[in-house]
This record gives sequence, C-alpha cells and structure tokens, in this order.
Amino acid sequence: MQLTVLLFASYAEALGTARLELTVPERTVVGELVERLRAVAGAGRLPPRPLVAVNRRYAAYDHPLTASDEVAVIPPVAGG
Amino acid sequence: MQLTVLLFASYAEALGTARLELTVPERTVVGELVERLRAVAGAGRLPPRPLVAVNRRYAAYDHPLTASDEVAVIPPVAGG
Amino acid sequence: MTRAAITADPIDAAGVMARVASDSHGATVLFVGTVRDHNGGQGVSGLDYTAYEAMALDELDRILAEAQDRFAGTAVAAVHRVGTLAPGEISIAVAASHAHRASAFDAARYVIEEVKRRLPVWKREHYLDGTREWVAPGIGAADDDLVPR
Amino acid sequence: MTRAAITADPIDAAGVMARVASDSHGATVLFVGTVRDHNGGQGVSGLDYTAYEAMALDELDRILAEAQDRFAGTAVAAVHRVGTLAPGEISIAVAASHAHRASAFDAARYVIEEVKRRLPVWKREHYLDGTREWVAPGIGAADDDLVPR
Repeated sequence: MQLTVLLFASYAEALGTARLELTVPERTVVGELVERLRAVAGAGRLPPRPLVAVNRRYAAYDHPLTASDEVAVIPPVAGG
Repeated sequence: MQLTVLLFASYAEALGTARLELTVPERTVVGELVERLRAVAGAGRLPPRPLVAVNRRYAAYDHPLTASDEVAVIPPVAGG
Repeated sequence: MTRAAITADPIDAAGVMARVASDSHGATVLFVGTVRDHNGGQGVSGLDYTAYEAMALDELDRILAEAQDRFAGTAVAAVHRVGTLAPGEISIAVAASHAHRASAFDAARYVIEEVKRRLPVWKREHYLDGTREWVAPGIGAADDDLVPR
Repeated sequence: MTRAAITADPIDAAGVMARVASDSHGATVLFVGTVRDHNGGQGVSGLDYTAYEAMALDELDRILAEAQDRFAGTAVAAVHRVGTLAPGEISIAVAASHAHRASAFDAARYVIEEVKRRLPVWKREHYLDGTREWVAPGIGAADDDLVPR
C-alpha cells in the first residue's frame, strides 16, 4: 500500500521534504514504517526511536497502519 | 500614658468606634493593653486573643508600647 | 514603579502584569481574584472590602519582598481593591514573572496565600435576602507566626 | 466558544482570560509565555514557531479536556502562536478559572506542563550572531507515556 508520511522542522530539513510517499506491505506497523524510512536519503539523522503520530495522535510502535492513515514523524517538541 | 487604638470592621462595629483613646501605665505591653480594652463597652465580642499590630506590623503580646505607637486591633482577615 | 498598591479604583489586571514584564523573563503568571455570586450556598449580590490601608500597603510590600527573596530572580506586583464591589469585579491581581515558569507559578501562589493569611483587609458580603455579614476565613486569634522575628 | 487555538496572529492574553470568566468562579490564573532575549548564554533576536497544526489543535484540546477532568469544575482555555516572534512577544497563553484558587493554579500548571511535553510545535532560535538552530527541550524518542491507552 501507499502511505503518506508528514515530516516537520529538523526532520523535514534532514530529509529535504515535508511529505514522503512510501510503498509498504499491507498491515505494516509503525515500527516497520520507521525502519522503511531509514532507507530514505538523510534519514541517518533520525534518532533510534522517533515519535510517530497516526491520525493526529501519538502511536505505539506496534500500531497497525492502513492506506488512509495520516502518519507523521514528530521531532522533539519545543512548544510553550 | 495616652494611647490611640485603631479598630476596624467587626471590631469597630462591636465597640461603636474606629478609634479609642486609652490611658495606660508607662511600659504597658500589648497583652496588658488587650486586657485594658476589655473594660470598654462592647469589648465582650473580642476573641480571647485578638491580633494586634504596632506601627503597622503584627506584634507579640509581650511587645512594650510607647505613647507614639500606632496600635491597632485586627479582626480575622479576609482579603484576596 | 510601585509594585504594591491598595486602591479604591477598578483594577486593571493587564496593567499589573505589565509591571513585571521583562524581555529576559519568559514566564509570567497572573492571579486574579473576583467577587463570586455565591458563598456557602447563599447568593451574593456584592461586597464591601475595607482595609487598614497604611498597614495593608506595608504588609503587601513585605509579602512581595519575601516572594522575591524566596524565588530569586522573580519580579512580582500586586494590587488589592477596597470599596463596594459587584460579582465579577476584581478584588485582587497578583503578577509574577521569571526566566522560567516554576518560579513564576510559585511566587504568584506564595503572594496570594500570604495575602489571604495576613493582609489587614475585611469583607462584608451582601446577600440576596438583603442581609450583610462580615466574612472571616483568615486567622482571628493572635498568632506568633504573624509576628516578624 | 473555542477553548483551544493555534494562531499566526498576536495573542491577546486578556481575551484568553475572558474565555474562562464566570461570576461563580472567584479565582483565575493566567500563564503567559513570552520569547526571551537569551537562552543558554546566547543572545536571541527572535524565533520561528512551526507546528503540525491539525494535530497541535487536537492535542491542545485533549490537554484542556484532561485538565477539566482532573480538576473538576475548572474552566480552561489556551492559545499557541506560530510564525516568527520577537523577544517579548507572547508564544502561549493559558487561562484557568475555578470557584477556588488551588484548582485554578493546578489546572493552569497542568496545561502548560503537558503543552511543553506533548504539543507538536517546534522552535528555531535566531541568535545575535546570525545563526539559527532548532531547539528541542522536549521528548525526542518514542515514549509510551505519550500514547493514549
């Protein structure tokens, strides 16, 4: 399936884009998507276990994904 | 010596005045002034140990008084 | 710049905050006390605040100095209203700022707690049934904690 | 009445406070975060806040709902700014009101602590020497505490 992954701030800079389209197997979980991301140029600057949000909520690494999900990799936050 | 004693709120109402002039012996301490106050009409409504301020600071009952002191009996406070 | 005030005029909370503003302070906490329309199950139509004004001003200034001592680097300001107030009107505004938020919160909290405990201010509530009563949540009896050492 | 907002416009702190005003609430606490002119010994001339706006709005709303759950009877509101800010400008305003002050303080504090921990917002500081850097005081690695149960 095709997944859209949103990137922000330092991660968007590292990977050179705010939006990646990735092809992954059906029933991929968040942790597998993160491993798949590592093949992308610039992904070497991601930490070992980056935060991921699915449909605008933080998600666990065993959370299963579907093609309609809004997936985002979240850099260390600095709001307030 | 002559002492001026300021009264406020419920205490001023109880004693019917915001200001009393009392004659007390030299070197009277705060606790003795409070006992002297009990002879004044309406003073029966004072609690056993009312708060007293001398020169705009809370004072202990053994604090000695002089004629130039500004003495006040302070009802339970309710600011804020 | 007066950091403590007792006033018969309506309190401008933004103005109290402005007194502690600084480009080196990233966190500001404002506490605003307003007249409630009820107390202990009774409807309140308004209240009178009366103060031993000269001492209240001194005591408020001492409380602010203590807050600045305890929470180093904090700027604090506070204004207490006197007179007759309607529900919703501001009775007190306390502002505290610091480079970081923990001290700003702690300093503002310290000031309002000490005000409630020590400030020589009294209030008489006006109830919907037309009666009025002095309200006294604070310390009534002589308390050695209140005497400066 | 929107109680959570992410905005590119300057924040009106008094307006955020007004959202939690009630005649039955005697205590209101406002927290205001402003851009500091320094950080870690470096002079800061300004900063850019960027957000995952759709999620930030949802997450801020969830934080406010949690605060109202934890501190029953509290009204809360919060607005976070995005865009380029100069020192002294407001980056966030949080307001909490309650009949009594303890819950108003606790709710405001809860909201700002959770915002710092969880809100998907990032900032890039501009230093006086012309350099810029992403600043990341928050949690970087996947953290099971952030995952809703």
